[in-house]
Order: sequence, then structure tokens, then C-alpha cells
Amino acid sequence: MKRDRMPEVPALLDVKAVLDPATALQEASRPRLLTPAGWGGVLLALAIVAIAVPLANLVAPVDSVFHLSDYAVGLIGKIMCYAICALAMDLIWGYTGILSLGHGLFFALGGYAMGMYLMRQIGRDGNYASELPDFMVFLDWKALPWHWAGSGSFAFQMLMALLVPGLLALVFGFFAFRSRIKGVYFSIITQALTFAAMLLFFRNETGFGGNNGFTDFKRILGTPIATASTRMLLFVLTGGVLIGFFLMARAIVTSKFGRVLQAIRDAESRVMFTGYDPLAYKLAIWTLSAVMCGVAGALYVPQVGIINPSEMSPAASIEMAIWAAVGGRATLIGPIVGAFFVNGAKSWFTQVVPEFWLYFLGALFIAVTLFLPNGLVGLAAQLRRKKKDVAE
Amino acid sequence: MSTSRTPSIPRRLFARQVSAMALAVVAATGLPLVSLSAQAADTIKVGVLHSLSGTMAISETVLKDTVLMAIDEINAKGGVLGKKLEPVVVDPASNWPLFAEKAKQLITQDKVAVVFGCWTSVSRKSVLPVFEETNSLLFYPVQYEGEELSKNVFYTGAAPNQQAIPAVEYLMSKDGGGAKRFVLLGTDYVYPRTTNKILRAFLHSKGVADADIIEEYTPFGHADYQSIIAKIKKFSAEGKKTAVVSTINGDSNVPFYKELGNQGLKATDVPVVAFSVGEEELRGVDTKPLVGHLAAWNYFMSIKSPANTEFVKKWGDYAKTKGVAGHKDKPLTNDPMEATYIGVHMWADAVAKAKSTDTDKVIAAMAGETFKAPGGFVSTMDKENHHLWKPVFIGEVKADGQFNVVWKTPGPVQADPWSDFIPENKGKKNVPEKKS
Amino acid sequence: MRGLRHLLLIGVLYAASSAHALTALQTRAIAEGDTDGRVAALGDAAAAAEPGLATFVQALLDDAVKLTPTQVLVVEGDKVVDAASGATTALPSDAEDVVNNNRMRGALQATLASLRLLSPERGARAAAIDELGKQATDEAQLPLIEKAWASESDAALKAQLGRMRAGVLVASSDPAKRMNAAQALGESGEPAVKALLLERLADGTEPDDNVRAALRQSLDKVSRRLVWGERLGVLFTGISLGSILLLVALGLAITYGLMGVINMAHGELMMIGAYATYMVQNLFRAHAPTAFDYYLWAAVPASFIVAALVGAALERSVIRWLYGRPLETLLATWGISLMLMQSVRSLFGAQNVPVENPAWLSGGVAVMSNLTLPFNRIAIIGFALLVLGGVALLIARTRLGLFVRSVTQNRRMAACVGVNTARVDTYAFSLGAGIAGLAGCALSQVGNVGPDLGQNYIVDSFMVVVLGGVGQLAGTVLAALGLGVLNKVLEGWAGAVLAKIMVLVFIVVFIQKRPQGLFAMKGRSAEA
Amino acid sequence: MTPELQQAGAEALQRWRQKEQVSASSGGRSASFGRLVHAHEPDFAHGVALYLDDITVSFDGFKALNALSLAINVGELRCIIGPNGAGKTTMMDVITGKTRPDLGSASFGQNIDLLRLRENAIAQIGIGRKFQKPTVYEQLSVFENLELALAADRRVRASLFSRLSGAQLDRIGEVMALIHLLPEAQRTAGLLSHGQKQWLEIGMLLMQDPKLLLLDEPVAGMTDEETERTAELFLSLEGQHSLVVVEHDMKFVEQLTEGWKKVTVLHEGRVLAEGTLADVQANEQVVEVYLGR
Repeated sequence: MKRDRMPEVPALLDVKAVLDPATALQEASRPRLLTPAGWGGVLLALAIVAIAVPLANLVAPVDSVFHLSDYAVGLIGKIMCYAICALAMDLIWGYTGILSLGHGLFFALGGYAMGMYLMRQIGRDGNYASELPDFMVFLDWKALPWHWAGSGSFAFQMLMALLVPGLLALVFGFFAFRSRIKGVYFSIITQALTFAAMLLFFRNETGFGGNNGFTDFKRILGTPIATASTRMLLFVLTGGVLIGFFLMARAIVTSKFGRVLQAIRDAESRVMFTGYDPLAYKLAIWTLSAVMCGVAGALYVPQVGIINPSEMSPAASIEMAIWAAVGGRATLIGPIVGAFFVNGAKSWFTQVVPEFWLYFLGALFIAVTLFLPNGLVGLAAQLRRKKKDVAE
Repeated sequence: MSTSRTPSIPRRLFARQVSAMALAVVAATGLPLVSLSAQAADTIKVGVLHSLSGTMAISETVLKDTVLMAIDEINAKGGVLGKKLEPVVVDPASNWPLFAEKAKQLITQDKVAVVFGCWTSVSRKSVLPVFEETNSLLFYPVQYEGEELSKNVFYTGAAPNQQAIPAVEYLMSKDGGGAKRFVLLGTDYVYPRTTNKILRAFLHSKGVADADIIEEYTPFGHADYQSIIAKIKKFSAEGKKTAVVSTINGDSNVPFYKELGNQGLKATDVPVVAFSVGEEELRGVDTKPLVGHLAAWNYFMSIKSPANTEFVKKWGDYAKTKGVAGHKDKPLTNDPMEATYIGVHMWADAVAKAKSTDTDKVIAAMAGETFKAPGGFVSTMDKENHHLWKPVFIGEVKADGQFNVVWKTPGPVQADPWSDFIPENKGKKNVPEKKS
Repeated sequence: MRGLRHLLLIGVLYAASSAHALTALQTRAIAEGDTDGRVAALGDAAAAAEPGLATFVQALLDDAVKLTPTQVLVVEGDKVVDAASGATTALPSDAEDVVNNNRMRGALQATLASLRLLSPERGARAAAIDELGKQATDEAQLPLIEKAWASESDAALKAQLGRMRAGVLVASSDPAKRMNAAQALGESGEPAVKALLLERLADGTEPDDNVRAALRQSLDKVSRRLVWGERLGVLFTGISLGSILLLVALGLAITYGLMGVINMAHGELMMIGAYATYMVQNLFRAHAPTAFDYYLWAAVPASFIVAALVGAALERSVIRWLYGRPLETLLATWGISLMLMQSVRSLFGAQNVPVENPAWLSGGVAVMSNLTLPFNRIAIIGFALLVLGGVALLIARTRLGLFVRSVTQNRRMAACVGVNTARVDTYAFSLGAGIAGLAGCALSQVGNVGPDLGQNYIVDSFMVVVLGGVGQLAGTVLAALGLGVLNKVLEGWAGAVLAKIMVLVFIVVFIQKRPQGLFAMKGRSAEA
Repeated sequence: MTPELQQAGAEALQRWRQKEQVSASSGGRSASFGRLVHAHEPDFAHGVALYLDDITVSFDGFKALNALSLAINVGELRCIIGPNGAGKTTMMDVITGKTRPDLGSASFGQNIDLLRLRENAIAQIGIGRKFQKPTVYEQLSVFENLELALAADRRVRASLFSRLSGAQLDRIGEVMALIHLLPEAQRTAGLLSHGQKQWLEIGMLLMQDPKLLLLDEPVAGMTDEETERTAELFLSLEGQHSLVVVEHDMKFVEQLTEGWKKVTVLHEGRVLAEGTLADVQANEQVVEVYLGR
């Protein structure tokens, strides 16, 4: 065991604890959802998202130092969607030890559900001035195909954004976990799944706009989509959802359920011989994380203005895993930090060193895996420990 | 041997981590906002939006260099409006959402006056809303499927009627071998689909029955063309003279042509005419077995004209001095490069004419703009439809990877982005609709 | 084709014709002007059976003819001769290449063929017959064909000519001739003949019922042969694809299957192998152009060594810190693959680089009229088998193999009994990398060589290894060939896109049934 | 392990023995068996806890178990010995549902067919297993390890909102004291010594409060003194629980059997001999098997 992997022995281990275990254990058995400081941090984040950013973007004059450009807002909004995926990834990978290389699929499905609605919202403003989306007109389709039946209704499509990824994950997960597919085998078939789906969506006949996917959205819920206010609304919404999901995830991992998940990660056979049914637990968390990705996708599409099958490419899913790993698995904060760090770096490098940015990104991944087995957050913890050791 | 698991961080450390999130947000997003070069007042910034990594880098990287070359040229002549042009290069990494993000960045952060970029239709469609919202200019240098016409885009590549239709006409002509049956072969995405749709309609109009046409599509990056070639052979053997019209996407062409050569399908038996295969794509192929197969473009490196000789030389020198990988030892030019080159110069002239980089003024000035293209013709920007008048050349592959021009249009052809062969386009004017 | 018919007719007279050379006028007429004119001129020249014609036509086909305002010149290596007079001259600066389009080239080839139909050596005749077989034949060429047929000594060629003759006669006015022809055609395996028969069977064309019956019989015979050709074709393409999958998966079967390193950079190691091949090819072209055809013999070891060295470097620098943490290796190697790709872009440029098949790998052997097996594919199948055999031996028989197995099965124990695990790891990983390099070398012969060569194969290779069962060489082989053939069979009736989808879905479903892959380990060890 | 801790442990053991009844009512038994999901209460009316009949298991031809028959009575403590590869672990795999036999039947009580149940169901009807290699949740604290093992509703929904009752906490405390890990309560299990892990796993078994305990080499890697204590513990369990102990350590077996209990010798997947330790050690075949004479 390496030093840096060793969490310090808590202070509650004192004579009193030994003499009177009950109270100490009471303490230990009731983990709080968040420490007061933790709540402070959450509130801070909430304030930034819901107040600071809108002010900086909408109110602050363009030339002032406090002004936050539309570009920045768009970028942060996009990354927050990624952060949700990273969070979902962390629940299934970091805590349950199941590496999915197919989460891009769930993300894309959520995105497509939203995209279908947005396409219908274009109405007759398309190139061919038809009720049907342009690509359908172009395929000489006279009516909406069956799977577009509900696309006119926002509520229905949002439901789909949750249900489609959820159900797919449920069914796939049920069979996979029931036949005890583990480790890399599972990773690979999830990859196969998303790859197959990508090819399927590339086909024009599938009815999702083929390679071009959906673009050129005009309005959402009747209001124009390309206005600062709409964007800000989506931004705040995304931020809220991210923080909400974070708290939910936190509640999960501090519950007994969360501990069972970690137990499954560490010794699944023991969990089974203790009487738990891993299938149920895995399936629950797996489906949940898929739904989270679906939501992220639905929030993502209106902000970036395009959804196409490349979101389902194996590489996209691998990147999600990377965000989680860079930030630090099994820490909840880690994945969020990771998502911001990696994507921020990406956006920056592609701008300042367009020819060489891949070197930097590649080196980053290698460095993290070699020197920060617990990711950036792990590093932070490590540094603090070092400080303390020095102090003592 | 340590395990792959990470310990759950003790709860006491938790508070600090939450606040770490806030920090990370600021840090990560602060980075991209750092402007590279201080906004120099005496330059006009020009955005270059071509993938330098990912799947499309293979085709787009060289266009980036072409833009830079053209800009150097213009600056050497003193720039525009007395200001030098300052290129801003970014890498959208073949990632479509990233294209939109980068476009927005170029326009709103770097305040570029114009953007030269995109190759695939999907990337163009991804950035289109950005350009229309911010009312800025995009120059798009690649042949495409049409079915689009935005006032904020100038299309310097070919529309279907400037490439596909003349090519098929040639195939049906006596010199082209008088083809009676056609295999429409393409990668499964919008450009081949559209082009083939147009061609099918066109062939019908020429009295070719559906029984004599087959369409075949392959996934992106398809690398195994054995079965497809076998199918073509079968089809061609079962009837009169057959020709293949290939809209296979750049990367899959090499395996396709290698298979074609090795299966012994000669151009004299079944000629293949391609719309996405130029000097650059053939760079990766041994062309000896492919002699006689065709490509239709608006420019070939082998065209004999003073303008072209100069262009090729310029590129060669530029590639050498700048050490453009791959080109410094074997410089090649191709159609999209020429289109890019024309685009940059036309824009510069238009700015000079308009005495401003204001989008609407430049658009107005672009109408009827002319440029002596390397293609050997004077290509003219149409007065209204934002496409170039272009000559069409049919070239036959030579053993050295170059093309013999075996046929060309008498003069430049006007673009028809809303092809009349597509029923939905009936009554559509080749004029950008004024977006309200 | 009027011109064509002319020059076929004259083939008959060819032997008897009196000899005089081509005039400058003729050569110019053949070399210059619009295609109609040139074809006509060619026909006339052939009709006059000019002796110099064959060489001149050949020169035209070789693009060795140049035009000046005054002369038509033929470039033979370094010396230039006037096509008409044969006088040697210097090449003037204003000389223009003669451009032949497909039609002209077709006509030229036909001319050569007709001229060679009666040539003494068999090869030339065979080529000529094949060439003529492609032209639409009719009564006009009958005399020529009959003559050739009569004088043909070689049985195979005679049969071929016979069928060609029948192809013409089947349309003759004499029912008896038609009858014979109809039966004769039954012996053919040519798709073209099938088309012809169908044509004849179209109602209204063939009045005589007996002949119709005969035609129908022949049609069945021919179709049956063709069907077989197609089936074999599918099988071959399937195996060929399988062999490629096998090659790309073998290296992974070691680095991942045995060592448990989820090597996302595997594809890039292949790419490196391919670029190594490219470099070797260039070296040969530059320094030993005569030996160019043998560059592969050098490229194979080169690609292995280069990739292996890169692999060793990776193992020493990064991967060795990550043993037992498979998922970390995934991230690190992903980073590595990004860097490798970009470095190749910086070095060689983003575009593809040309890798030529050596002459002996270009083209293919026509097993049946509708089944051509390309040499490069055959070679790759053989190569895959060789590499497989090599790996199997190495793992099963050699000391290194023993060490590798021991280390991968129980690192600690191996270390205890004095195996230098660190070195074994390096060797094993380099071996895997080297094999990836070999795969790259093979791929360079069928596909493009570019920075993202590896990306197209990485998913497939993982599928194969996992489907076969991790750490199971036999499984890998079975999985590769199985997927290859399955893919091609499906592609036959569902098209390439759907076929690929179906294969992937198949894999997903299959793993449900066999969670450990084809060859799963059983017993207590399974839970290790 | 310091003397006073041992003292504390011993006392805790005493306390626990007295509290047996209390804990039985408050502890998980009612909690777990009250809400059985997969099976009914096993019926021990005829005094047989576990009954294996003619079990055969083969891995690619090799017969790990060969028509093995075995019966364990309620409350019995049965030691099983045998050379490596005799099929001891495979037998446990069969009982706990990890391995499905090719032939034969296995029943718990006389009404429950074990071969029809999945691992977790078998665990829930009261069969606890300790692995040869101690398996605990390395990344969780000792406390959490025990908490998860605590007999309670195993379903997802319950686990989401479960809170420990005071009684349950006491129970955890007792067991911790019993296995001398109280001071390590918050320690990550991965950091415990091998012996401690063994103890922890045994403790987890106790938390489950099973009717039948299968213990695979429980004292491997323990100090003599720890071994002593383990034997003591097992003997104290005898009676309320049936125990099957697989062990090589003859000294340990001797302690457990106290000279009169039945010992089963497995060899090549079948029962070679049964009887008191003395008997089997006198048995010709057994000696042969062990000494390979």
C-alpha cells in the first residue's frame, strides 16, 4: 500500500471510544450529507451559477473586467453538461467499479430526444418550408415516421430524454449483469453497443438526419433560442441540475446503498454470500447514471446547437471516463473538477497551440495516471496531509 | 501490487473539496478567455477554422497552410486598406460542436473580420447559425451537395451541377465510353446521398431505367471493399457498358482504389469517376493500375496555364520554406486549395473595393468580383447566389498520380445550389433568403 | 464501332499484307485530333496493315509519344525517334504529350489484340483473346475469329475462341448453327455469356423452340458455375477480412490478453509499423530501385523492430508503473495514442503517404471468370498464419514464452523462483507491439497509411480479443475468422452498414451467453 | 494485541453469551427471516441441517467432486480434513450456489433445495461462508464492513434509507469487541493484518447470524494465540449454529473436536473416512493418502 493511498486514522479513535463504543459508533454510523463547510461550498457554487454569472453576462458592461462573454457562458454551460456525465460515470465506475465505455450513447439519446423537439419547433422556417424537418422532406417522406409521433410535445420529449436512456440501460444492464459480465468484458460490449448505435444513426433511413444530425434550431417553447436571455436560462438550469445531481449522488454514496456499491466494487462475491443481490444494486445505479447522462444530453443540445452521431463514437465515451479519472474517482467532486479541467484545457490548447495541443492533452493523461492515482482531488488531499505532517 | 481502487476520501477533507469546485470552474474557464495577441489595431484579423487533428485533418490541414500562404502574399503586397492581415488559427479537431464553439470564439473573442474554413457539410451546418446570428462571413472552399444558400457564406467550391452532372454527361458521351448502366457508390452521409439523388433524377431524364442504376453506401472509414468490387463486377457483366460514380469520402478511397486495381477492373472496362478524389487523395495510392479512371473537378494541378504554373510554384516554395510536412518534399495542389486561394484573394479585393470589413459592405462588394484563377479561367463571383462561376474539367488518372484533362466545359458554369433535379426545389430562387 | 470492325477485319489479311512503313501523316492522324478522327485513322492504318503499327500503338499505350508542330516523336528510354522515319532526333522543348482517353486506349488495345491474335507465342495470343472477349462481337469479326480458331493449337485457347465464335453464331440466320452455338455456350463460365443467353432468350429473338431449349439448358449450366464463383468469393473475402482482424488482434492478445494492459495505443503501434514500411519503401526507391520489388522483405522485420522498440520504450517509461491497474493503463495508453498520432502528423504530415504494392503483390489470379483473388490478400492470409504460428511457438515452446506465462499467471511466485519479471514484462510488451507493427506492415498493402490508421482498427481488435476469450490464442483466431466471414456473408444481403451493425449486436448478445468469451477458463481459477 | 484488549475481548465474549437471547430477538434473525424474499424458513424438524447426496462436479473431465454424500446435523460442529485438491472448497462452492453440480442433490433442512437458489438467496436462508483467502471490503472501514453484514433487509430500497437502530449498533459493538477490532473501528479494512482480516470476516459471518457456517481454513495465518481464541469462539457457537470447518491444522481440529466429535476425510472428491479424529488418523487409507505410502 502506497503512503498516498492511506487515509489518516480519524481522531475519534481515543480511549473514550474504546471504553464507550456506542457513542463513537453512533457518530460513525450517521454520516452527514455534507459538512457545514461543504454546504457553504454548494451555496457558493449555486450563487455563482444563478447570480454572479447572469449578472456578469447580462448586466455588466461589455468593456468592464467583470463582463463574462456569451462565448464563455456557452463554454461553461457546455462543460457543466459534461460534468454531469462525469458525475454519472463516477457513480458507476468510481463507486461501483464498473467501467462503461458506452455512456456517450445515453448522452446522445437524451440529446436526440431534445433535438427532435427542437427540429419540430423550426416549423415552416426550414429550407423547404414544410412542417416536416428538412432532411425528411429531402428523403421524400410524406409524413412523420412512428418514432417522431410525440416529437411535437416538449413534455413528451423530455420524458423520452429520461425514459429512452433509462430503459435501454435497464434492459441492457439486466442481461449483462444477470450473465455476470464483468470488468473489461463489460466495458467492451458497452463500447460495441454505442458503436453499433452510431452506425445506425449515421444511416439516413433511420430517420435522425444521418451524419448531419440536427442543427439550425430556431426556437424552444416558442421563444427564439439564439438570444442572450434564453441562453442564460439554459445555463442557470444546467448549473442547477448539476448541483442537484451532485447532492443526490452525495446522498447515495453516504447511504448504506452507497456502501453496498463500494462493497460490490471491492469484493462482489462476499457481497453475494452476505445475502445481497448485486444484480439489483448494479442495475439501479447503472440505470440512474444512464438517466443522468440523458438529462445532460438534453441540456447540451440547445446550448451547442447541434447533435449528431459522432457523440456516440467510442472516443467520446472514453473521454468521459478520462474526466472522472483526472479529477479523481470515488470522490464526487473529482469528476466535476476533472470535466472542467480537461475540457477547459482542451479549449485553451486548441486555441493557443492548435498544432501541438494533442501533445499537451496526451501528456496530461499520462501524468495524471502515473503521478496522481487519485486524480487532482487526491493530489489536493495529499498536499494537505504533507502540510500536516510537516506541522506535527 | 497495489489495487486499481481509490479509497473514499475521509469526510473531514470534504469541505475543502467542494470549494475546490468553485475554483476549478474559474480556473478552467478562465484559461480560454486569455486572448493570445494583444488586439493590435493596425491589423485585420482573419480566422482559419480547419481541423488540424482528428479524422478530417487528413484533408483540411493543407487548406490551413493555403490560407496562410495567400495571406502572406497579400501582406507582401502591403495588406488590405493599409493594414496587414493577421491570421488566427484554431483547431476544431474534427469535432462538430467544437466547430461551432470555435467559430463563436473567432468572431466574438478574437473579432476576426472573416473566417475561412470547414470541409464536411456537417461542420458547415454546425457553424452556420453562429455566422447568421453574428452576421459574419464564412468562405467555404469544398465541393458540396447544395441545398443551402446563406447570405453569410460564400461557396467557392463546386455545386453539384458544376461537377457531378457534367461528369456523368461525359461518361454517357461517345468519348466517355457511352455508359448505359451506372453504379452510384458513396460513403453513407449527406453529400453522396444528395448527389446520387440528383444524378438519379438526371439519369432518368436521359432515359436510363432504375434497373440500370444501383446505389451502394459504406460506413465512414470503411476499409474493406472486396464485396463491393465483386458486386460492381457482377453488375457490369450482366449488361451493357457500365460506369461507376464514386462519392466515397476521402479516407476510404485508398482501400477502394487499391482493391479496384488488384481485382483487375480496368478503366477501359468499367470507368470510375470520382468527385472527392484529387491529387491529395491519390498521394496514398499506387496509380499504375488505375490509369484511365476519372475525376471531375474545377481545377487540376496538371492544368497548363501561366496562372497555374505560378500557383504551383508559389505553393512549392511556400511548403519548402515553411516546412509543411509532406508537401515540402512532394508539393501537391488540388481543387479545394485553389478554391481557398481564390476565396482569400476575392475577399481581400472586395474589402479593398468596399473600403471596409463590414460584413454587409463586403457582401455587396463580392457580387461580380472576379479573379484570375489558377484554373486558367477568370472565375467570377455570381452577382447574387454567392457561388463562383467555375469551369468543369474531367481528368483521367495518369501513372504518376496526376490527371490528364480529357474534357472541359467551354467556359465557366453558373452554380445551381438548388438543383432543379430535386423536386422539392421547384420554384426556389438561387438567391439567399433575407433572414428576418 | 466502325473503326474497330475495320481493324478486326484486316487482322485476317495481316499475314499476307505487303510491308511499308507508316507515313508521317498517318502517325499524326492517329496521334492528334478528336477521338473519332484518331480511331478512324488507326483503323485505316490497320487496314493497310502497316508493319510499324504494332510498335507505334504500343508506344501510344505507354504514353511515350510526343507531338511537335512538325513531328510525331516516340520516346524510347533516353533516345527519341521520329515515329514515321525512325530517325533519331533530340526532344524539342515544345513537344507535347499525346493524351489518350479511355475510348482511344480501348481502340489501341483492340488493334494490338487483333494484330497479335495470330502471333507465334501463346501468351500474346491469350492476352489478345481476352482483350477481344471484352469487345462486343458480331458477324463482322467472324472471319478473323474463325481463322484464329482454325489455326489455334492450344486446347484452352481454342475452346475460348470456340465460345467466342459461338457467341457470334448464336445470332446467325441458320438454326443449325444457332443450335450448336447454343450448346457450345453452355461450356462457358463467363458472366458476359449469361447476359448474352438472357438476351437471346428474351421473347421474340429466338424463333426455334429446340434452340430455345438448348439456350435455356446452357443458361442453367452457366448460372450454376457463376453461383459457385460468387459463393467462393464471399468465403474468400470473409477469410481475408478475418486474417486482417487476426493480425490486428494478435498483438493485443498478448499485451492485453496475457499482460492485462488495456492498450489503447495498439492501433498507433500498427500505424508506426505501417510508416516503417513506408520509410523502407522510400529507402529502396532511393538507393536500390532495381530491388524495389523486394522491399517488403526488409520492411517486415523493420516494422516489427521499430514498433517493438517504441513498445519497449512505452513499457519502461509508462506502463510498467501500472501493472495490476488495468483501467489506469487504459487512460495512460489513450494519452500515448494521442501523442503518437500527433507526432506522426508533425513528422509526415496529416495526409496519407503512398505505399506501393510490389509488382508480385499487385493484380490477382483469376480462379474463375467471376472470381479474382488479389495477390496481396492471399499474401496477407499466409502472413497472418505465419505470424500466428510464430507467436504460438514462442508462447508455448520457448523459455521466454514460459516466463511470460508464469509472470502473467502469478507475478509474485515467478519473481520468487527467480524470473526477472520486469525484463519479461518488457519483452512481452515489446513482442505485442512488434506484432502490431507487423499488422501495420500488412495493412499498408491493402489500405491507406495515415495518422489515424490505427483508430479504424482499435475497436475491432478489442472485440476480437474479448470475443475469443482473454488470454486464449485459439479463441482469438476463431473469433477473428468467424467475425470476418460473418461480416462478409451479412454484407452480401444487408449492405456494408447494416452488416457491421449486426456483427456488433451479435457480439453483445454472444457475450451474454459466454461471459468469458469463446474459450473461457473453468473451475476455481476462473474466479481469480 | 495488548493484554488488556484481550481482556476486554474476553469480557465482551462473556457479555455476549449472556445477551444471546436478547440479541437473538433484537438482532437480525427476526429482521432477516421475517422478510425472506427468495425462500421459506428451512425446516429442521428432523435434525438435519445440511444434506448432500451423490454430488458430482467435473471441470473439463477432472472430477472435483465424485458422488459426494454428507449430512450435517443441527448444531453440529463438523471438521473436514483432506489433502489439497480433495474437493473441500468445491464442496463449499456447491453448498453456497457458486458452482452447480452435474449430478446429485443438496438440501438445507429438508425442504429447501439449495441447487435451485442463487448465492444471495442461499446466504439469506442462513448459510454463511468464510473464504480460504480472507475477503473483506478493503476500502471500507471495519465498522462499515460489519454494518453491511448485519442481518437486515437486503433490498435496494431499504438500503437507501436504512438507519441503524441502537440495538443494532450495540450488536456491532459486541461483535467488534468479540473479534478484538473495536480499536480499529474506523480503520480501512485493507490495512488490517492477515489475522485481523480473518477475524473481521468471521465477525461479518456472526453479524449475518446464519444457521450454518462454512469456514474454509479459518485460522490460516493466525498466531497460535489467535488460533486458540478462534477455537474458543467456534466452540461457543456450537449448539445454536451448525458449523463446517475445513482445516489442515490438526492441532486446531483436535481442539475443536474435543476428542469425540466426528471428523470427515475427503479425498479425490469423495468421503474417504468418517469418525473421531483418533479413528481416522488410525485409518490405513487415510494415512496412505496423507503420507502417500
